[in-house]
Amino acid sequence: MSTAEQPVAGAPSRHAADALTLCNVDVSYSVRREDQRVVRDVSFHVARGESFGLVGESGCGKSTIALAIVRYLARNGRVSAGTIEIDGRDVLGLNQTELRRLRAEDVSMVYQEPGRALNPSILVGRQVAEVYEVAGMDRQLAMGRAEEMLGKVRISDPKGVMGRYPHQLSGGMLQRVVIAMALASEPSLLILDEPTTALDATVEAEVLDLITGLRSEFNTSLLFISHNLAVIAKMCDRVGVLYAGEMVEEGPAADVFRSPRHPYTVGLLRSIPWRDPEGGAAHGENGGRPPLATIPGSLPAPGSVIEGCVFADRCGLADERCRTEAPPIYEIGGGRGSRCHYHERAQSVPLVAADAGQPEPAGGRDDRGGEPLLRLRSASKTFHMGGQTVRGLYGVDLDVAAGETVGLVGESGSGKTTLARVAIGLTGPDQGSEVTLNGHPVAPVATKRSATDQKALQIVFQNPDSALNRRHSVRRLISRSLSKLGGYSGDRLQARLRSLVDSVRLPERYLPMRPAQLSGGLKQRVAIARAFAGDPRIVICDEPTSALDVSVQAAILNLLTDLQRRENVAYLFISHDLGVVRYLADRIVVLYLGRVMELGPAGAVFSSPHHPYTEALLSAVPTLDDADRLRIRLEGEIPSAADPPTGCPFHTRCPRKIGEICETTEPELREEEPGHGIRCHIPLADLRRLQAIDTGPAPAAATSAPSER
Amino acid sequence: MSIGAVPVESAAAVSAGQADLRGQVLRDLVRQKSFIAGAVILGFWILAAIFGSAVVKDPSAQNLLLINQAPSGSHWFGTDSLGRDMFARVITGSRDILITAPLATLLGTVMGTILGLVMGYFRGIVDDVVGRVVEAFLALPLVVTGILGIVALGASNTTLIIVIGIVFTPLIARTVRAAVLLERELDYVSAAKLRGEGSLYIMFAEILPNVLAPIMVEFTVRLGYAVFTIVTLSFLGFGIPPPSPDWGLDISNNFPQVTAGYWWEVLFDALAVASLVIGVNMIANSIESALDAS
Amino acid sequence: GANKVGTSSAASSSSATGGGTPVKGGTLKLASQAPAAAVNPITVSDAGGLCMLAQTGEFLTFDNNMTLQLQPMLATSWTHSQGGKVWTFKLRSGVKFHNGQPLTADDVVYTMQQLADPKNASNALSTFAGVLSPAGVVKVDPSTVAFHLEAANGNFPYLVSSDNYNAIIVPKGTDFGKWQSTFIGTGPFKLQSYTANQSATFVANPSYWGGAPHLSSATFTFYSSQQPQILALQGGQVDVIVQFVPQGATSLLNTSSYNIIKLKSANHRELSMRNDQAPFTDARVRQAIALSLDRPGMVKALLSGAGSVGNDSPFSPKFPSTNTSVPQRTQDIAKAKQLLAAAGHPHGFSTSLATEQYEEIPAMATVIAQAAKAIGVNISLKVENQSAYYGKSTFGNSDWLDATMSLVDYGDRGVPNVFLDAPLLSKGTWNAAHFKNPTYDALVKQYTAAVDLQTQKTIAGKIETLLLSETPIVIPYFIDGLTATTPGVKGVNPTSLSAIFLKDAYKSA
Amino acid sequence: MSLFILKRVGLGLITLWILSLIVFFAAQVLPGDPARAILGNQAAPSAVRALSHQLGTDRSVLAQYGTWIGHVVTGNLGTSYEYQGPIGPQLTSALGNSLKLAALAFVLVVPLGILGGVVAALNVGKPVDRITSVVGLSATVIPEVVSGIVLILVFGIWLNVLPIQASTPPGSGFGTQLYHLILPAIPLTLILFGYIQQMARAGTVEALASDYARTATLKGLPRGVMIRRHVLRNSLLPTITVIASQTGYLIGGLVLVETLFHYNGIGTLIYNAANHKDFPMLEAGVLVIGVVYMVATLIADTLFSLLNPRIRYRGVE
Ligand SMILES: Nc1ncnc2c1ncn2[C@@H]1O[C@H](COP(=O)(O)OP(=O)(O)OP(=O)(O)O)[C@@H](O)[C@H]1O
Ligand SMILES: Nc1ncnc2c1ncn2[C@@H]1O[C@H](COP(=O)(O)OP(=O)(O)OP(=O)(O)O)[C@@H](O)[C@H]1O
Ligand SMILES: [Mg+2]
Ligand SMILES: [Mg+2]
Repeated sequence: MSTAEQPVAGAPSRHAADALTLCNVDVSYSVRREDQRVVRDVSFHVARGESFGLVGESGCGKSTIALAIVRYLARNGRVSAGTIEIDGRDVLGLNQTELRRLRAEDVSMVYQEPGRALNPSILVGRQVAEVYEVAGMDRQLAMGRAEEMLGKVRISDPKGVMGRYPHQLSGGMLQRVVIAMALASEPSLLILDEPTTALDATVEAEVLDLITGLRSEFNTSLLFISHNLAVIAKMCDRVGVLYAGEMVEEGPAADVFRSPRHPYTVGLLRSIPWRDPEGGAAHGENGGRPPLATIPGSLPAPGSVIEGCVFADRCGLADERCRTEAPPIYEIGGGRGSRCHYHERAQSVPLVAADAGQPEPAGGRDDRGGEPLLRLRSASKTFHMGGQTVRGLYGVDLDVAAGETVGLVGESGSGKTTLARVAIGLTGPDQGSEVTLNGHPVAPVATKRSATDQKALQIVFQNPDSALNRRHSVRRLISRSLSKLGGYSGDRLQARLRSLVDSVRLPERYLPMRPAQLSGGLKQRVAIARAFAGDPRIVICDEPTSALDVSVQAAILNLLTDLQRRENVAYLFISHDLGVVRYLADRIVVLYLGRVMELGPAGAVFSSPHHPYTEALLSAVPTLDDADRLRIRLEGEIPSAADPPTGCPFHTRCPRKIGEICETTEPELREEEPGHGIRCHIPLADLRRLQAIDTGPAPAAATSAPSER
Repeated sequence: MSIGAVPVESAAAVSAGQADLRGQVLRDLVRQKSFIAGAVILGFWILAAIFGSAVVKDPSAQNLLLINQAPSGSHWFGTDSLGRDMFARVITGSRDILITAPLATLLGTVMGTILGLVMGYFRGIVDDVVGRVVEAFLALPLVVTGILGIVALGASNTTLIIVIGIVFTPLIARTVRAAVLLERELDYVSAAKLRGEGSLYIMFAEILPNVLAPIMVEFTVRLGYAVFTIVTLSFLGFGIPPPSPDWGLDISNNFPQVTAGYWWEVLFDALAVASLVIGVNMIANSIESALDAS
Repeated sequence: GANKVGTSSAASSSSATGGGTPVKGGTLKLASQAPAAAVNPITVSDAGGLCMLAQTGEFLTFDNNMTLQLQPMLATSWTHSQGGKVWTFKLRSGVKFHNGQPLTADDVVYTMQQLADPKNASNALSTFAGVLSPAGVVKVDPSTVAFHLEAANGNFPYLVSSDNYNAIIVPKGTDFGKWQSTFIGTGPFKLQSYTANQSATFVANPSYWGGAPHLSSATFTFYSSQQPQILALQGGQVDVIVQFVPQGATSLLNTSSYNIIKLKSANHRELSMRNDQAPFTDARVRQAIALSLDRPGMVKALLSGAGSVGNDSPFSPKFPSTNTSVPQRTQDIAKAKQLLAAAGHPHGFSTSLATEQYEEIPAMATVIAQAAKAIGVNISLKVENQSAYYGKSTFGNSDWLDATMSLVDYGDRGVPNVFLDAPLLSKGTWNAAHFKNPTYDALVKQYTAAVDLQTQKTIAGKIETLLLSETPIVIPYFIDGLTATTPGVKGVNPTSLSAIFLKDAYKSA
Repeated sequence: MSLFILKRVGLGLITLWILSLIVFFAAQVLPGDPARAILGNQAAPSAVRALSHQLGTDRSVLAQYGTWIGHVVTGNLGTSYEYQGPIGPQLTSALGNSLKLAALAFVLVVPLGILGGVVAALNVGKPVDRITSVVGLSATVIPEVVSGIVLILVFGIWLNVLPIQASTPPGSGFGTQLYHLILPAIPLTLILFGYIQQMARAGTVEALASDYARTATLKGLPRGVMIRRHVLRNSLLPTITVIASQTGYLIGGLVLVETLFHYNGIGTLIYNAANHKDFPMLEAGVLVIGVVYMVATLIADTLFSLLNPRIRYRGVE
C-alpha cells in the first residue's frame, strides 16, 4: 500500500492530501462534574482513498473518536486537546454553517444499528433524497438520484424500497440504505462505526463486499471501526489498535496482524478461538482442547489516571519502568508504531490460560456415547402473533449424549433460542413434540418437571445482565440456586459455595457485590456458577459469550471446557460464531428457519461435502488470513418464519439450487454418513464435487463492483 | 512463567469504588437545588404542624366581635367569618393533611404494587380480568369515589385515606404492571422458574426489588397528588370535618366570602396548599432524576 | 292584624310593594334555586320546586308575608264552626284554569283529597297528618267546600294558604306526575317552557281573574347554589334573586346597590339535647348551654345580621301569636357555670354534637362548641352529609334523632304548629330532644285548637315560659327570608318560604 | 386496523359493564333513598314509602339493576328517579357544557404545552429548560381549587376583567360563552400543561438523542429543518396519547372547576345524582364519562398507530 511510508510516530505531518488527520487528540466526558479523559493523545491520519481501521475492545473509545471527528459528541463530551482536520480543514474551529457544509459535503458516517439510524416515520426514499436536497437539488431530481443511489448499493427494487418505511426492511437492507445515504454526497471521508456488528455473518459478508466495491467506485477514504480483528483485516489498509483510549499500535493491517508489536495486540490475536477455517479440527477427536490464551485483568475504569503504560496492569512483560514511565510511540519501521517500551519482545508475552489449569484426567465419569441424555423428537413450536403464525421451530430431532458438546448454529431467527427454551421447558412446544431426559419423557413446562429433572438440565443465558437479578448479591444469586437445586443448607451450603465460586474462578471478595459492580465476564461466571449449582448433567449455553470481548470470551470458553472436563457435563452450545462452535463442539447442528439443515460430527460438518447453507455460513466468516478466499454469497433476505418458502426452505437463497424440485419438495434429512445428516436434494457426491472445485461459478453477487455507473 | 495467576477481570467500577448505589442516589439527591428547596418547604410545614400551635394563637378561638377582619398587625392574615385568626389556622392547617396524605399514598402504593405485580406477572386471563376492573376504576370520576366512600364510611381521616388509596391503586397498578411486564421477560425470571421457585417468590423476591425504583418515584409523585386530592375533596365537602383547622375545609367554607372582598380568608390557605404540593413535587422530581441518573 | 314586620328599609319596602306607575310589558329575569326534583305538586319539598308551583298555581288563601296578612285568593271567604273543627271556604267565581276549564268545588275537593291521602307520596302530609283526612274534604255546593278536621285547628286557613306550598288547586283528575309538562293552574302566569336544571319561562295569562299582570313574561334561571345567583345579579344577567341566605351573601348585604327585601321568617336551627340522657337529664345543664350563647353575636357573624335572636321556643317574630312579653334569654357565663356546678359539673364535662352539612350550620356548631368551652363543656363535633345525618328520620335510624346533642334546620312555616308538635310533643316524630312533658303536650293541644289570636297569644306565652325553664331545645336565632332585586324592579311579592308572586311586579325604566 | 378497533370496542364495553357494576353496588351503600331525597329530609314515612313504591326503589337491588341494564342495552338510559323524566336531555346538556369547557382548555393547553416542551428540550439543562419544567410541574400539582381561587381573586375581583362564573344565560352567543369559560379553563390548562409539556419534552429529548437525529444532522441539514422534519414528528407521538388520556381525566375531574365557577356540567350532574341517590342518573353520568374516556383513549391509540408507521401494520397496543 502506498501509505506505508507515511510517518506515524508522534504528530503526523500535515499532508494536504490527507482525508483525515488527528493530532494528539484528547476527549473527555464530564461525569458528575468530573472530567473523565476517555481518549488520550490519539494521533493518526487517513490518506485519500485509504482505508484505516480502528480496532479495540468495548469501551476503548472508538465511537468517541468517530463522534469527535464529526463534532457530534454527547453534550457532556468535549475535545480537550489536539486538532482534527478533514481535508486539511480544522474541524474544531468551524462555525455552525461551515460545520454543516462540512457534514453535507465532506464526511459521512454509518453506525452500528441501521434500524435506528433511519427515521422510523419517514419513507426511506425521502430520507435518501434529503441528502441531495441539502446539496441544493430540487425534490423531483433528488428522488431520482436517490433511486439511482439505492441501485448502486445493490438494492434489487430501489423504487419499491423508496416507498417503504424503515421497519419494513431487513437489517441488511437498512444498512445498505444507510450506506447509500452516506455515500450520496460523495464524501471524501466515510466513517463506519461497527457497521456490521448487528448483522448476521452472511449479511455482514455482503455488506462488507458492498463497502469494498463502493469504496473504489467513489474513491472515498474510510475510517473503519470495529472490535472484530478479522473484519478490520479484511477491510483495511492500515490499522490502529486502541486500548483504554490510547492508540497502542499502528501500522499496515497485514503486518500488524501477522507480527504484532504490542503485547495487547498479541493478546487479542491469541484469544480468538478459531483462526484457521479450513485447517481441520482444532483439537484431537477425543483429547482436551488446547486452552485459549487470555488477557488477565480488565480495562482501567474510564477516566482513571494512569502513570505508566495503560496496559501495564495486564501485561505479562510489564516491569517497574512500564508502571512509572508512559511509553511514547516507538517508530519501528515499515510505517509502524507501538506504544510499548519492549515492543521488540511483544510476541514473547507469556500465554495466560490459567483457567484451563492442569488437564485433569477425565476419569471414570466419561460415559460418552451411551443413551442420549437429552432427546428431542419432532420438536416444533408455533408462535401466534397478531393473527400470524410463526414457525419458530419445525420438527427438530436432536440428541445430546452425556459429556459431549453439541453446537447449534444458524442465522438470527433460525430458532436456536427457541430450541433451547423448548428443551429446558421455558417455552411449551407444539402438540406432538417430545422431550426426553435421561430416558424418560418430561413435562413440556419446567415448572411441572421433577426436581431431579430441573437439576439435570440448566442453562446459561446470553445476556448476564438479564439473567442475573440486579438487586441480588452474588452470594444470594448463587446460594439460592445451591439450596433450591443442590439441596444445600447451612455450613454445607457455605462450603459448596466456596468451592463453586472457586471452580468458576470467581474470587470470594465479589460475593457481596451486585451484578452491576461486576464486569461482563465476571457476571457470566456468576451465571455459570449458578447453572452448575445443582450438578447438572446438561447445560444449555445460549450464546454465552456473544456479548463479551474476545479476550474475555476466551477466558469463559476456557472455563467451560475446564468445567466439562471435571464435571463431565454435556453442553448444548448455541452460537452464531462458527469459530466458537468449532472450537468447542463435538457435534454440530445447523438450523435454518426452524429446521435442521445439517447435523453431524464437527469435522464432517465443517469440511465439505456439507449443506450449501453450511457452506455459505462458513464462507461468510471473515478471518484474519483468508484475504483471497473465494466466498459463497447468499442472495436476498432470510425469509420470514411467518411465511416460509415452500419446498426446501433454503431454495430462495441457495447458490446451488438444482431446479424445480427445490421449490416444491422439502428434502429429507438424509443420513449420508453415519451420524451425519444433510437436508438437501443434491446427492452427496455432487455436493462433494461442487464444493471441492471451490471455484465454481461465483454465485450470486460477486465481490466485484457493480458494473453500472 | 505465568503472571496473573487468577486471570480474572477486576471489578468494573473502580472509580465509583464499591460505593453503594443507594449512597450515590442520595448524594445526587442532596446535590439538587430543587430537592433542597422542596425539603425546606416540606420541613417547614411539618414543623408548623408539630410545633405551630405552641407558637401561634389558638386556631379555633372565635371572636364574634372581630369577624372578617382584613390582615393587620394583630392578625397577620386577617380573621375569618367567626373571628378566628387566619394566620394560626394556616400555620396549623397542615396537621391532618400531613398524616393522611402519606398514609393514603402508602395504602395506594401497597395495593397498587400487589395488583400490578399480579397482573404483570401472570398476564393472560388474570391480567385481562383485573385489567378491566382497573380500567373501570380509572374511568370512575374522583367525585364518585369520593362521595361513595365518604358517604358510606362517614367523613373521617380514615375514610379519606381509604378513598384516596382506592383512587391511587389502579394508577400505581398500571405503572407497576408495565414495569413488571418488562421485568418478567428478563432471563432471571426464567432462571428462577428453572430452579423451581414458586410464583410468590418470583413476584416478591425476584421482580419486586427490581421495580422498586418506579414504585418509589410513583410514591413521591402520588404524595403530591394526595395533598391535591385531599384539598379537592375537602373543598367539595367530603373532607375532614370541622373544627380542626384544615386548608381545604377553610377554603371551602370561606370561598363564598370571596365575592364580598374577604380574600384573605382563602388566599393564604390556597398559597399554603400550593407551597406544600410544590415542595412535595420538587422532592418527587429530584428523586426521579436521581434514580434516572444511576 | 296587619302589623307589618317585614322590610328592612322604608325605601326598599315602598319600592318593592309599589308606588309609582307600573310599566306594562317586559320580561323579568329571576334567579332561583334549581328545583331539586320533578315539579310535582304533591311531592315538591324544595325551595326551587315550590317557587315554580306558585308561578302558575294558586291557593285557597294567600299568606302575604310582606304585610303578614292572610288574604283571600281562590277562596273569597272562610268560616269555622264546631270550635274550629269544621272550616268552610267560599270559592271565587269566574276563575278559569289555563286550559280554559272553570274552577269548581270538585277541583278543590280532588286536589285536597289527593294531598291528604296517606296512600300518596304527599309532602303536604306533614301538615295534614292528624289534621285532615281525605274523607274530611266535602263539597258543599259547586262553589263551596267544607273541611271536617280530625281535631280542632284555629290556624286551618293558613294550612290551605301559600304556606302549604303543595296545595295549589289543580283541575280534577290531574295526573300529578305529569303536571310538570303543563303547569296548569289558575295563576296570573302560564307556562311557556320548563327545562329541568336550566330555566323556566312563564307568560302573562290575559284571562287572569284579577286582571292580566304587568309583565309580559318572567324567566327563571336555575342555579344549584347561591353564589352564582349573586354573581348573575351583579353581572346584570338577572333582575331578582328569589331567595338567598345570609351565608356567603355578605357582598349583597353590605351594599346599597340592590333592594333587599327582608322578611321575618320562622326559619331556624334547633339544638336538641337528649333530655333522657346524662348529663342533659338535668334542666340546669341544658339551661347552662343555652346561657353560654352570644345570640346577637351569632346573628351578626353567622347571618350577617339578617335574622333575629331566638328565645329557645319556635315562636318566631313572624307569627302573630308570638307572645313578646316573655323575657329574652341572654348570654350569662357566670350563671351558666353556676348552674353547671349546681348540677354536679363544676368542671364541666365532655359530650358530642352531631349535625349536618348545610348552610351555616357547621359554622354554627363550632360557635356553639366554642361557647360551651367557656363554661367548661367540651363538645366534639360530628358533621355529616345530610342524608347520612337524617338517615331514615326515625328513632334508632337517624343520627339527628339519636345523638346526645343534635343541631338541625327547620324551614319556614306559616304557623308554628309543626314546630310545636313534631320536635317537642312526647309522641313527636322528630323529638330529637326526647322531651316528654305532659304539661307541654296539653298546652300545645289548647294552642292548636284556639281560634282567636288573643287566646293563642296567651297560651303561647305559657309555652314560651315552659320551654325556657325546661330548655329541651335551644333556638338561638331565626333567619330572615331574603330577596334581592335591582333597583328598577317593583312590586314583587316574595314569601319567606322562597316563593315569589309576580302579579304586581314590573320593571321601571 | 379495523379488527384492532373492533377488539378495543369490545374490551371497552366490558369495562363499561364492570364500571356500571361498581357504581351500582357502591351506590347501594349510600344512606338515604331517592324518595326521601325528593320529599325532603323531614318527610312523612308513609309518603316516602308510597313514593318509593312509585319509583320502584323498594324493589330488590338486583331487580333495579336488571331493569336498568335492560333499558341500557336497548339504548334507553332510563328515567331519573329524582326528576321522574328521561335522563337523555339533561345528560346531553351537561355533557355538552363539560365538553365545551374541556375543548377550550385543550385548545389553550395543547399548543402551549407542546411549545413549552419542545423549547425546554432544545435547551436541555439550560435555565429555560429548568424554569419551564419547574413551572410546568408545579402547575400540574396545584389543585384547581387553589389556582381557581387565585384566578378569581386576581382577574375576577381585583382587576375585574373576566367573569367568574361559567354559566351564561340561556341563548347566549358563542362569544359570550367563550368569554365566560376563559377563567374556568385556565386551572385545567395549568394542570394539563405540565403533563403535556413534560411528555413533549421527554419525547423531544429522546428524539434529539436518537441515531436518526444524528443521521439527519450529519447529513448537513440545518438544525431547524432537522428538528421539524425528523425530531418533532416522532417526539410528539407519545404526547398525543397523553393528551387523549387526559381527556378522560378532564371530563371526570371537571366537578371542581364546575363547582368553583358554577357551571352545570357532567361533574355537577354526577355529584347531585350521587347526593340524591338517583341511581339511573348516576350510572348514566358515570358511564358517559367512561365512554368519553374510552373513546378518547381509542382515538389516541388509533391516531398513534396511524401516525406511527411502525405499528400501523401490527395493530397491537
Ligand atoms: N456521554 C458519555 N458520558 C460519559 N462517558 C461516556 C459517554 N459516552 C461514552 N463514554 C465512555 O467513554 C468510553 C469510550 O466509549 P466509546 O463509546 O467511545 O467506546 P467504544 O470503543 O465505541 O465501545 P463499544 O465497542 O462498546 O462501542 C467508555 O468508557 C464509555 O463508558
Ligand atoms: N415469543 C415469541 N413470539 C413470537 N415469535 C417468536 C417468539 N420467540 C421467537 N419468535 C420467532 O421465532 C423465530 C425463531 O426465534 P429464535 O429467537 O429462536 O431465533 P434465534 O436463532 O435464537 O435468533 P438470534 O440469533 O437472533 O437469537 C423467529 O422468527 C422469531 O421471530
Ligand atoms: Mg462504539
Ligand atoms: Mg437467540
